[in-house]
Parts: sequence; structure tokens; C-alpha cells
Amino acid sequence: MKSIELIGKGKEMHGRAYIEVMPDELENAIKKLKENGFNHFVMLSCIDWLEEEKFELVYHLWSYEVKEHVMLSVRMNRNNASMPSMSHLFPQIETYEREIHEMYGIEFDGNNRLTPFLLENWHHAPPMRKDFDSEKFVGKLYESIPFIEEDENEGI
Amino acid sequence: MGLYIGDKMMKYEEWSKLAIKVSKASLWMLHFCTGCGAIEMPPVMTSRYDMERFGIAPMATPRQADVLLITGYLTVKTLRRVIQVYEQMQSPKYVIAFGSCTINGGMYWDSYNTIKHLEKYIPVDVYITGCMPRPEGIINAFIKLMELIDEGKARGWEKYQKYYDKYKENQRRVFNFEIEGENEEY
Amino acid sequence: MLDIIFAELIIAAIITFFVGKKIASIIAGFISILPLFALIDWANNFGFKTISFGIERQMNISVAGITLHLGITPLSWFFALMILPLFPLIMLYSYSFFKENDGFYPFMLFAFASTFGILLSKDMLSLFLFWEIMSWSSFLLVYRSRDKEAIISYLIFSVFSAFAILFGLMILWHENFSLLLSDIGRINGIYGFIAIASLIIGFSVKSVLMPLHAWAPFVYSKSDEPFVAFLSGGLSKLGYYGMFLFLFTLNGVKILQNYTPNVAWNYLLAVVGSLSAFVATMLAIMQDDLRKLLAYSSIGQLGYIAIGFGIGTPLAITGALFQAFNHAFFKAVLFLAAGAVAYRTGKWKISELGGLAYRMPLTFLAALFAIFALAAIPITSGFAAKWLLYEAAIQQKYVFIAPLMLIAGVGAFLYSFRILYGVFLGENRYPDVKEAPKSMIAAMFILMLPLIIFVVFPGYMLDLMKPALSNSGIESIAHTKFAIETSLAKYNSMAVLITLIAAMVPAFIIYKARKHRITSFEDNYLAGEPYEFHNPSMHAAHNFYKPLKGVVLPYFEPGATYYFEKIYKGIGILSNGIRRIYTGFVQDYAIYVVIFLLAVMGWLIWM
Amino acid sequence: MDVMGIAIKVALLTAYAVIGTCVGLLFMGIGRKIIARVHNRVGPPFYQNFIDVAKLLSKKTNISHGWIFDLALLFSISGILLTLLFLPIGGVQLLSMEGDAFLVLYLLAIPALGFALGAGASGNPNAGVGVMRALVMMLSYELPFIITLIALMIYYDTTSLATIVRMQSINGVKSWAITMPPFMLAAFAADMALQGMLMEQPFDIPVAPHEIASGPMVEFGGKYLGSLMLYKAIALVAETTLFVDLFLGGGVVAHGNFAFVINFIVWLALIFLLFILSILIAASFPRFRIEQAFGFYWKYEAIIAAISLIWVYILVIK
Amino acid sequence: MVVHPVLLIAIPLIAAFIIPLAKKYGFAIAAGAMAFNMGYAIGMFSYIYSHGKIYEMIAGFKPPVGIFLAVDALSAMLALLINLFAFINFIAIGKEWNYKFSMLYLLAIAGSTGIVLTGDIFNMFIFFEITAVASYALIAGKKDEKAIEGAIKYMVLGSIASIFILMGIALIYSQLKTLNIYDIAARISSMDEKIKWASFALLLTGIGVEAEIFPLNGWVPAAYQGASSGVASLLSFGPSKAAIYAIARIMMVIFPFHATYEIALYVGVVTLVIGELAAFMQEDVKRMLAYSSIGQMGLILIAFSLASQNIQNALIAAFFLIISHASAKSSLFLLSRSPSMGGAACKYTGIVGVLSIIGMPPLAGFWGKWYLMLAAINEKLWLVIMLVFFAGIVEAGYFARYLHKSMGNESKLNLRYKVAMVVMVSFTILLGLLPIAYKMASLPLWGW
Repeated sequence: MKSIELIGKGKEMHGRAYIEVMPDELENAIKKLKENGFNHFVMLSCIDWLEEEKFELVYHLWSYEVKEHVMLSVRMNRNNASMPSMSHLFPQIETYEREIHEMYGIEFDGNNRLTPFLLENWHHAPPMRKDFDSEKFVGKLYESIPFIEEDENEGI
Repeated sequence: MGLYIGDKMMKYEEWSKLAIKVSKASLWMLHFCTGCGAIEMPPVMTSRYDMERFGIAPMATPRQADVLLITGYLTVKTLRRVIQVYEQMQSPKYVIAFGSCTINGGMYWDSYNTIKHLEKYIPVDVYITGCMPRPEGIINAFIKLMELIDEGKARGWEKYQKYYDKYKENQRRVFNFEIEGENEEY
Repeated sequence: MLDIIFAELIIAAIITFFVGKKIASIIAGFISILPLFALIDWANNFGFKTISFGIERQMNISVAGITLHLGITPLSWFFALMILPLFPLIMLYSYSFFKENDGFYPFMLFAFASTFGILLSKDMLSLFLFWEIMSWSSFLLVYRSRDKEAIISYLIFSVFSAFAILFGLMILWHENFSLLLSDIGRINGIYGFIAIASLIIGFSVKSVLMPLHAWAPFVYSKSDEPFVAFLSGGLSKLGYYGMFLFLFTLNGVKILQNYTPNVAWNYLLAVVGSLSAFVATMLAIMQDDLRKLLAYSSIGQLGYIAIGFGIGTPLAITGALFQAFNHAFFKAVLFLAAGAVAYRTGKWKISELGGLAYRMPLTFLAALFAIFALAAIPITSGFAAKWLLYEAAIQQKYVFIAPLMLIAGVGAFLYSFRILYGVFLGENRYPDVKEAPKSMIAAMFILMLPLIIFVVFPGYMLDLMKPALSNSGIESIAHTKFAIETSLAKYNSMAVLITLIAAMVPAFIIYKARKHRITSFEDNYLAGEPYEFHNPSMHAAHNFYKPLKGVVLPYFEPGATYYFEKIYKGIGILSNGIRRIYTGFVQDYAIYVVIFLLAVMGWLIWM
Repeated sequence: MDVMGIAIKVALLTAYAVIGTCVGLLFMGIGRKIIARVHNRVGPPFYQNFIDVAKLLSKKTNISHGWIFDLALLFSISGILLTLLFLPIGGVQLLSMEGDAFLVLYLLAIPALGFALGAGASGNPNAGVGVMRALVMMLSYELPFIITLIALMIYYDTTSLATIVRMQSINGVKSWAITMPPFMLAAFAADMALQGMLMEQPFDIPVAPHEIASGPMVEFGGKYLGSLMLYKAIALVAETTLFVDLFLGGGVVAHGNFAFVINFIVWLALIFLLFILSILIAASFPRFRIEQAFGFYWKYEAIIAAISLIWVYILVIK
Repeated sequence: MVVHPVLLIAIPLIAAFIIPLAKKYGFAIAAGAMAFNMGYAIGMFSYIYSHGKIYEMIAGFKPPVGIFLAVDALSAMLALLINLFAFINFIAIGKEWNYKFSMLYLLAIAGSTGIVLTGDIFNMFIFFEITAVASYALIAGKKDEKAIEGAIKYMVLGSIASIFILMGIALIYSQLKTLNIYDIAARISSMDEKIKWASFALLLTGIGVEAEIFPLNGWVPAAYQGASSGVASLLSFGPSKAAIYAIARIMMVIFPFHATYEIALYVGVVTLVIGELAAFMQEDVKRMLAYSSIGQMGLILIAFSLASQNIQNALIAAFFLIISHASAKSSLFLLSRSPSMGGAACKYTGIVGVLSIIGMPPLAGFWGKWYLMLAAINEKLWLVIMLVFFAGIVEAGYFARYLHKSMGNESKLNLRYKVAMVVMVSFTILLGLLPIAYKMASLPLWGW
């Protein structure tokens, strides 16, 4: 596949190229791909590998010329996770980074708009992390709010 | 929040019989279509089920509407809008909530940002069970609401006025994701 | 007495050069009341019983061979009634409007004195003299605006108007060998035709008829509001005064008809007027600058008067005079209200204003009432005037003019609402603004009084203009106090008023039957979103008539202004070409000299 | 003054005001029913609009946005009643001798202006947009309507509606304006204008519930909305009556002692037919955009109207 | 009292010759001479006002031989105007320069006054030379490139003009053996037809160069632009007015024929239109005023040329136009020294000047145009009237632009300038307003 040839590593996976890169290689890889026809940035996704203490960021790109989907995978440490922002390469990455920052708490250096995005008034841990106990949270928040019972004696 | 200024308390009985009769025969609804129930509304309105024969008509703004339809799950963010809309409606006003999501969260029972019991935040007059309810169910709910109005039991708006502070407290808590006695991070 | 009034006006003008703003406005205000006493006195001559102050009707000022014949005529009395009262009130308004006295008051007084002079003049020289004084004094007031387009266009058009009038007067003088206006009747033929046409063209500059209106949007939108109120309310009527004088009192229509019996020239005037009304209304709808909107509205409303003169039947002329009277007051009030708004907020763009109705309720009321009159809501005098004009057009079966007039009337609703919504209603942008100063409010409300008087009694107005009409040989139309009757229909304003009040009863019952409560402005339905205004382009009054703009504006885009700019630029190109003659090389100049010599010599010797 | 005469006049006017309101509400209900049948639905009962108005007027809370907002309520009902009473209805002149067609044209603006003031005072941007659309619509449909009006006026050489009706009723149906070829064109243009006046589809751009949340009415609820419904009901009667007066002889077919009963029924039937026509058009067409509506009226309708005007003008000049 | 008009010429000349001997007191001597001249001109004017025309022969010779001065009401008024304005202008600007300037200034004034007063065409030529030479030097006095350029252009054209004037005089003298204009006028019919016309053409061309008529005015824009504002002011009220008067005098006394009037009318109209149009797009203020001056000279020439039929109205028109133009344009030239019209004095000077030139009542310019119209309409010169109106509108265009452009708060003028400006411009107001103007206007100006 073209992208694997370009980067020099990676493997084919379900008809797509899956390339694992180191965080410091990422920028050059994207740049190279962009220059060689992979000019559609599809999306940026994130996976929380709790057991491995890692976050995996996957940059999906698409080439209209060779009709090829490439996934650039970067792994980083789960503690104080941070990545350089790629929004100077594709402006739309900024929005994905905002979302991932909000949901996973990953810092993106160089992105100045990491403000609250989808959640309003959220001041707890990033909710999409696997160690965020959603069930416990629901129990503590939603279940603890009381029903409003009518006082039968008083009447309305 | 807090744009709402409570109405003067009014006794249900003060309201005349005629007013009750006309009010139940002309229920104008505002469909707040955020959930999957929205897709059930077109059949209800169009020729197959034709809710207009009961005098029910869709309205575009809460000022004109009598019934607020909550057509499915509500996130906390949406709830804020729903409450604002509910408070802009003019009494007497009713709420019909669709589906299990509004009853206990339904399939979103463990979601961190979907509210579980709509009743805790605004008074609901009629719930429709199901996921999602069929048009027949919706019409049934309206007829039930009419009955309740006739019997003087659809008093959600009065309850909201009466327990306004409590509702506000609940709303405040959920908007701020405020957990009692804890500030720990999850 | 009359010369004393003039002298006092001039002396006051000179004094106001040197005193402070407040004293100047007081002096100007009080001095300018004097002519009103004269008006009251003269009313005795026209069949109204009033107090007499012993002010003479005629006066000749003779200075070393040149005599200025001054005197009151029924026509000038009627026009004075609508123009002169504006002045003291505008002075009252300006008491708090200006920060300092920087040359407004003296020229305003000059303009006022010359207006009085124009109305009183009975010979061509004094008419032209006063006209020119009015021109330059108003130019100096425009000059205060410091706006390039306003200054240049006003001076050019003023001079054009003056020369056109001078041309006409010169021909009349040459044909009659008399400067007295009353001697004009003898003129006929091509000279009479050219003279009358030239006079009408000259006057139509001041009365902002459509092709010659190009100066008005600039001037109206950039000058001081009190002056613009006077310009639009008062000075524009002088143009129509001149037209009436020459067309009807001095038989200009007959002169035109005698030369070309088959062509109805007055129909042309009516067409011009109706196009003026229509096009200006359409342009007014598109404006975002409040003053430009009012400027185009003025052009449109003044067009109706031209229509009336153009149709020329007694009905139409009555309507035109009625409209002139109304326009003087309601447009003055509107400009003053706009000034008051700008005084408090400092903004002119409608899209930057909003929600002032509750902050400045009295200003709003004044503007609302003026807008009712402007939009010709029935029972206001504005409706009576326009009704007469419509009737006149239908009576004469003018099928081209009538639809344009009526659709312009509908268009007036659009821009009136633009003012109401954009400035006074809508979102509340200025929560800290206070009501306008008391003197401004007082001026606006007193200016509204005449309009209120004629609200349900249009008949009184017709009585007032009766002497002017009968003096020009025009019969006045049948009317009672509150009903006007024409050959086509009848309009009874009292019936409308009573029915309106009666119909208000059920409305009022519904209103009172159930209680309501007033909520805060922010409690507004926006699909649940809280009401926030940060982005001005989100304001509904921004680009208000945008859909219409796209459809209509392309047809009006190359307007008169465009062509005048073309002419201006054309003269510029000509000028640049001519400057090429001056090559800068003295050799060329020497050749010119020799060529000139040979040419002159050749001409003289061989011719 | 004749006290008895005045009393009779007042009673007559009151009666016609009440009749106008009831007929309007009834027609609106029937209209909803007809639209429902066109949609293959059952539809509400024909008296549904009475219920709606009663419900709205009996609402417990009513939200106002200040005294300018209240003007909408006061002016809409009173203005439209005023208009109605200045029209000859079924040959009964009412107040139509005290005014004429121009007056009616301008009287129609009073409720609209009051309504617009109230909508503007609510401060809702949707209301502003809605009023803008309503005003642009007014500018659009007035042009063909005015031209047809002028054609009638110069033909009958009067501007008084009462006179136009009287002249059309001389020979019964045969002397109605619509029987003449030029006025057929004019009537077509005027009927399209009527569609716009009634704000029925395809010209319901001002209220457009799905775009701008019912436009000017967005902040109106309770008694305010109720009064607007009443206004709309009366306006329906007034506007169709205006058309009937202009083209259909005011519905006058009979002369004589009890003719007014026949005329009244004919009038009712005619305005009902007009309304049905308008409802059927509304049920079959989707909504125009505002520019399209403007273009439709100012290009095609205005040309049709102008042709009829020129035709009439030639007839009259001869 | 016996009035000697020759003193008006002699005193400044003598003073001019004294100044190099007393360099230190140059300004004082010149100012004194001019003050005397001004006073004497007023006296002479009032004498003529009550007694009528004066003829004076110098050195005891009778005409046609000696220096001969013929002073009528119009020439007395022009002499008064020139000397009055010269004094005011000199007070304002004289101190800025050294004694040479004073000397040249005096020469120019003496020459201009001489042109106005003389009744002898050869003397007229001499005075022209004096004026012209003094003017070249005055223009060049600023010593920058533009000044020198203007002076040289003026000099070249002026020299050609001198030759033409001299040739014209020679032609006349060869035929009639006399130089006195009245003698010539009496015997003009005995001249050979062709030589008569040739001499007129030569004189018109020669004097026309000084009088700024088209197309002889190539020097005007450069000279006015180059000269300092005081000198430009001097040029606009001194030599040019004297020259246009000289044309009028030659035309009306010596050659009062239909053809000459016609030529003057055409030349005037062309000058007016070309001058105003050329000014229309001009950005440089002084150049614009110079072109405007050309236009105004055309207007004055039109006024004179209308004198054949309506001598009364035409001369009143010319009188008012000259007054208006002299006072307004000289003060505007003084004002042009300041970049913008700051302060009340500058602002109103500019406005009044502009309004007077455009012809707004009650300023002098208005009466000029009014009487011009009255004169023109009697002969049904519709095209001329139209063109005058057109020129007026063009004038309004560029003056409005000028007024807008020079709006501002900056004023670099000192008090003397301001006083001079205000006094000069107030003449156009006073003459427009005061009854004496109408009185004067109602008297016969020519000859009586």
C-alpha cells in the first residue's frame, strides 16, 4: 500500500493501512502523507488502554487519488498524557482535539482552544476514561436527587 | 436560571367548568423533539391517526402551547432548555413524557449525562411507556390527559408553582453535577 | 413694523455670533416669534378674527434706486403658517442639543429672515435676493457638517437652482419690463414657456423632486438635526411655494398651455412627482442610516405635493397644500426625534439602535404620532391629505400616477415600521439611556399640536387654505368640520373616530377580562436558548428588508445620484482635457499668442 | 338628531360585528375541516375555532411585554371591526357611505400596524423577521390589488364602495363587474392578492411556523393570541367581502322588501366560495419564499392587473 | 481744490528711486508713499464724484504730444481700488522682505495706476513695461524653482506682448501721427481699414497677455503658483485689473465698433469657460485660484463687451465684478498661505470670498452678475447667459471642494495677514450692502 511505502512501516488491516508511529514521528508522517495525496483528514479517535496504562490516538486519513484509508496510531503514557497539536496541518483537528481533551483529559500542546466544548458545568474527571465509574456516578448524582412528593395533607 | 417568577397561586376550583371543557378540547402541543419519539409524531399528525380530530394542533412556540411533549431521553444540557421552555408556557400547562428514558433513564440508565427521572425536575402529567411508544399510545396519552383535566387531576403546573423552590434546587444540582458531601474526582 | 421685524432678525443674527449657546438659542427663539405675531395680525385680512397688532400688509423698502416690494398675500400667509412656527421650536430644541455656539444660530437666523423675506416678496429682485440669502445661509449650515459630498452637492445644486430661477426671472423681466410679480400675466409664447419651465426646474431643486434630489440624502444625513428639521420641514416648502406662485397664482399653467395647447405639461410634473414618491419610498425602505431613511422619506412625501400641483384640479391642489402642511410638522418632529435619539445614544445606524421605547417613552410617543401622520393612518391629517390626492388622480383618470402613489403609500408603512422597530422596539440595547432633555421633548410635543388639531377636523385646514386658493382663482372643495366630500366619495373622519372608539370596547373588555403580568425582556422564546446579544449581525433589525433588497434594489441602483456623479466626473475629464492646453512649455504659449493675434487679425480684416 | 335612528344604526352595526366574528370563526373551522379532508384526514369539528378562542381567552396566565405589546390586542380587534363596518355587506351599506375604498385600504393597515407594534415590542428576533415578511408581503400583494381597484374606480367613476356595489346591482348578476372580460382578468389578479391578504399558503410566509416559530405571534399567548385569532377571523370576512363588493356586486341579486335576506345569504355563499377557493389553493401548494412571492405579484400579477387597467382605460376613454 | 492725478504715479516712482538710497527705511518709505497714494486716490475719487472728469497734461505740452492723463469715474475708482488694496496688502506682507521688494512693489503699483489713469497709448505702453518688469522680479523674488519658472514664463510672454503693443502703437502713429487716445478716437475713421484692424489686434493681443485672457494666459498658472501669496494677491488686484481696464478703454474709446465688441465677447466667453473648467479638477489651491482668476477676467471682459448697447448696466456689472474679484481673490490668495482655514477670521474670509465670486447676494459679486445678466438679456444672448450660468455652477463645484478641503483648525497666518485679509474681503460685503454702491451704480461711470 502506498502509505506503508511512504512511511516505511505498518501493516495492512482489513483493507486499511495501520501504521504505528512514535509521538515525535507523528508530525512528519502526517505531513508526508498530506503532501502525497492523503489530503482528507477523516477523524481523530482515542482509545483508553487501561491495563497497559496507555492512551492510543488514531489519526484517520484518506486519499482520493489511491482510494486508501490510513490509520496513524500513536501511543502515550496514561499519566499526564499530552501530545503536540496537529491543528496547524489540518485546521479541523482542533475540534477533535477539544473533544478528546474534554472526554479523556489529554493535553494538546499548541492548541489554544481547549475550553469546555460539549459538557456544561462539568467539573468531574473526564467521563470517557475507563476508570471513570459511570454507574457509581449515576448513583451518587441522579439517584440522590429526591422525588418531589406532594404533601397530601396540605392539598393544592 | 431563575427567569421564572412564580404565578399567583390559584385554586383549581376557581377555574370555571366551561374553561375546563374548552381547555381539554383544544390541546395545543409543543413537541420538544430531541429523542427518538420525534419520529412518532408525523404519523400521529397526518392522515393515518389524525390527532387534529381531538382538537390537538401543533404549535411553534411555548407561548401558544398547552402541552409540552418530551419525546425521549434528555441530557442535562437539553434539560436546561426544556425547563426554560416549560417556564415560558402559560398556565394551565401540561407535560407528556414519552418512553422509558424519561421514566427511569431507560437504556441510558448508567449514562453520566442523561437524566433518569424527568419528574424530579419538571412535573409530568402523563407518562407513556414503551421504547418507543406507538402512535396509538400517544393518542391514548392525550385522551388520558383530557380525562385527567376533566377530573381536575392534571395539576402538574400547580405543583410546579407550589414546590418551585424544591424543583429549582433539584435543577440546580443536576446542572452543576453537584454530588452531596463529595468533591472527589472520579 | 415689518422693517423692524427684519432689522431685529438681522441684528439678532449678528449678536448671536458673539454670545454663548444658551443665550443665543434664547435670543433666536424669542426674536423668531415676532413674525408669528405678524401672521396672527394678518389673519384678519383673510376672514379670520384675531388680535390686531397694527402690522402693515405692504411695505416698499427703497434703497438708492432699487425698490424691494414686500407684502403679504393669502398664499404666502398660508405657507408662512406652516414654515415659520417651526423655527422658534427648533431653537427651543437646540437649547440643549448643541454643546457650544459655533456658528449655528446666526446662519439659522439668516435663513429664517430670508425665508420670511421670500414669502413676503412681491417683486422678482427681492424674491431672488432672499432666495439667494436663504441658499447661502443654509449652505453655511450644511458646511458645518464637514462632509464632502454634502458640501459639494448642496452648493452645486443651490447654485444651479439659483441660476435657473434667475434665468426664468430674467426672461420674465425682459418680456414685461417690470420686476413686479403681479405684472407677469402679459407674457406668452416661447419666452413664457422657457421662463416658467426654468423657474419650475429651479424650484424643484429645493423641493427635492426626483431627478434633482441627489443632494438631499447627503445633506439630510450629515447636517445638524435641528437644521435638517428646518430644511426638510420648512425650506423644502419654499420650492413648492415658488411653484404654486408661478403656476397657479401667476397663471403659469396657462402660459404653458398657450404655447403648446396639445401637451399637458402639468401631467409631466405629476409623473415626475409620482416617480419621485415611488422611487424614493423604495430607496427609503433599503436604508440603514436613520437620517438617510428620513431623507428619502422626505423626498417621497414631497413628491406627493408635486403630484397635486401636477394634476392641478382644485381637489389635487387642496390635497397638495394639505400634504405640505402636514409634512412640515411631522417630518420636523421625526428629524428632531432622530436627533434626540442620537443625542442620547450617539448612534445613527438603525441596526445599532433598539429598545428605546421604554427608555425614552416621550420621544417614542412623538415619533409614533408623527409616523401615524406620515403613514397616513386614517383620522390623522396625513390621511386626509393623501385621500384628497388619490381622489384627484382617480377623478382625472390618471392611471399611471394613481398606482404609483398608492404603492408608495404602502411603502411608507414599511419604512415607518423600520424606524419604529429598529430604533424604539426590538432588543433592549441601551438599558442606561435616559429620556431626552426637557426642551427637546417640549419642542417635539408643541410641534405635534397642529397635527393633533387637524386629526379629526380636516375641515379646519381647508378653511385655512381657502383664501390662498380663492386668490388664485381655485374654488375650494365642499366640506364640513370633519367631513370632506368630492364628486367621487366622502370621507368622514368623525365617523371613523367614533367607530374606532366603539370598536375599542370589545377589545378593551378582552384586555381587562383576564389579568396579565409583564415579564422581563430577557424572557423571550428562542428555542430555549438564553437571550444574549453580542453579535450585531444577529440583531433582527440588521439588514432588515434584505429579501426585498435583492429583488428591488438592482432596478434602482443606477439612480439619479449615479448620473449626477457621471456628469461631475465627465466635467472632471473635460477639465483635465482642458488643462492640457496649459502644457507648461512657454514655447507653446508663445505660439498661442501668435495664433491668437493672427486669428483676431484675420477675423477683423476678412470678415 | 334622531335618537331612534342612531339606536337602530348602532344595533345594526353591533349585529354585523357579531355576525362577522361568528362567520369568520365558523369559516376557519370549516376551512380546517376541508384541509383535513384534502389530506384524507377526519379533521377537527367545525366549531373547533370557537373552542380554541374560548380556551385562549380563559388561560390563567398571560404574559405581556409592556404597554406597547398590549397595543396589539387593542388595535387588532378594534381596527378590523372598524374595517368591517366600513364595507357594504350584502347590500347593507353600514358605514360605507362615510368613507370609500381608499379608506378601507388604509383601515386594513390599522390592525396590521398595531399587531406589528406589539410583535416588535416583544423583542423576539423571530417576531421582527415575521413582521418584516408580513410588510413585504403587503407591499407585494397591494400592487396588483391597487391596480385592479383603480381599474374599477375609473370604470365606475367613483371611489365609494357603496356606489360601486349599487352600480353593479342594477341588473342583478348580469351587471356584476366580473361578467366583463377586463374585470375577469382583474378579478383573477385580485383573488391572488386576496390569497396573500388572507396569509394562506402559498403566501403564509410571514407566519411560517417551521422557520421562524410562527413569526410575529411568537410571543403571543393566552388572551393576546385569542384576540389575534378573532382578528384573523374578522379579517377573513372583511377581506373576502371587499372582493365580493368589488367584483361580485356585493352579493346583491334582489331588490325589494325582504331582499336583504336573500342578499345576505348570497353574500354569505359568495364569501364562503371565495374562502373555499383560497383554502383549496392553500391545501395544494407549498410555501413560496419571500422573493418568489414578491416576484410573483410584481411581475405576473401586476402585469395581468395592468392589462385589465389599460383595457378598462381604453373602454372608458371611448 | 485742484487735483493732480499725476501725483499718484509720481510719488511711488520717486519713492521707489529713493529706497535704494535709504535701504534701512525701505518699508517705511514705501508704506508712507502708499498711504499717501491711498489718501490721494480717495481725495481724487471724491473730487471726481462731485466734479466730473479730469484731463491733465504734464510738462506743459498739449495733447497729442505730452503725457496726458484722463481720469473718469471708473478709472478713478480703479486707481482707488489698486492703491487701497496695495497699501493693505503691503502692510501685511512688506515686512517679510527687504528693501528691493518694497521698491519693486512701488514700481508695480505706480505702473498699474499709470495704466489706469493715462490717456496716451504710448505712456500706457511704458507703464505696462514698468509693471511687467516689476512683476517679473516680484514673482521671482521667492527664489525657488517654481517662482523662477513662473517669472520666466511671464517674462517671455510679457516681452512678446510688449513688442505687439509697440507694433500696434507704431501702426497707429504711422497713420495718425498722434498718441492721445481722444485724438485717435476722433480721427480713427480716417485710418486705413486694414491697418486699423491690425493695430487693434496687436493691442488686444499685447494687453491681453497682461489681462490674462485666453489663450494668452499661459503664464498665469505658473506665475501665481510660483509667486508668494502676497505677490499673487498683488497680481490679482493690480496689473491684471489695470490691463483689463486698458483693453476696455482702448476698445470703447478708440475702436467702438461692432466687430471689436463681438471679438471681446467671444474671447471673454471662451476665457470664462476654459478658465473655470480648468480650475475644476485642480488640486493645488493657488493654481486653482489662478484658473479661477482667468475665468473671472473673462467674465469682466464679457461685461465690458456688452457696453456697446447697454453701457450703463454693463459698466456697473464690470465695476462690481472687478471689485468683487479683486477683494475676494486677493484675500483668498493671502489665505492660500495657510494650509487650512483655522479660526473665525480665516474661515469667514474664505467663505465670503467664495460666495462673492460665485455671486451670492448681498455681496458685490451678486450685483456684478445681476447687472451682467440684465445687460446680456437685452441683447438676447441666451447662449452667453447659459455659459455664464454653467461656469457659475462649475465654479460652485470647485469652490465647494476647496472649502471642504481647506477645512481645519490649522492657521499659520499672523495677525497682519488676517487683518489685511478681513479688510480686503469686507469690501465685497460693504459694497454689496451699502447704499453708496447702489448710488454709484446708478451714476454714469464712463465719461459723463
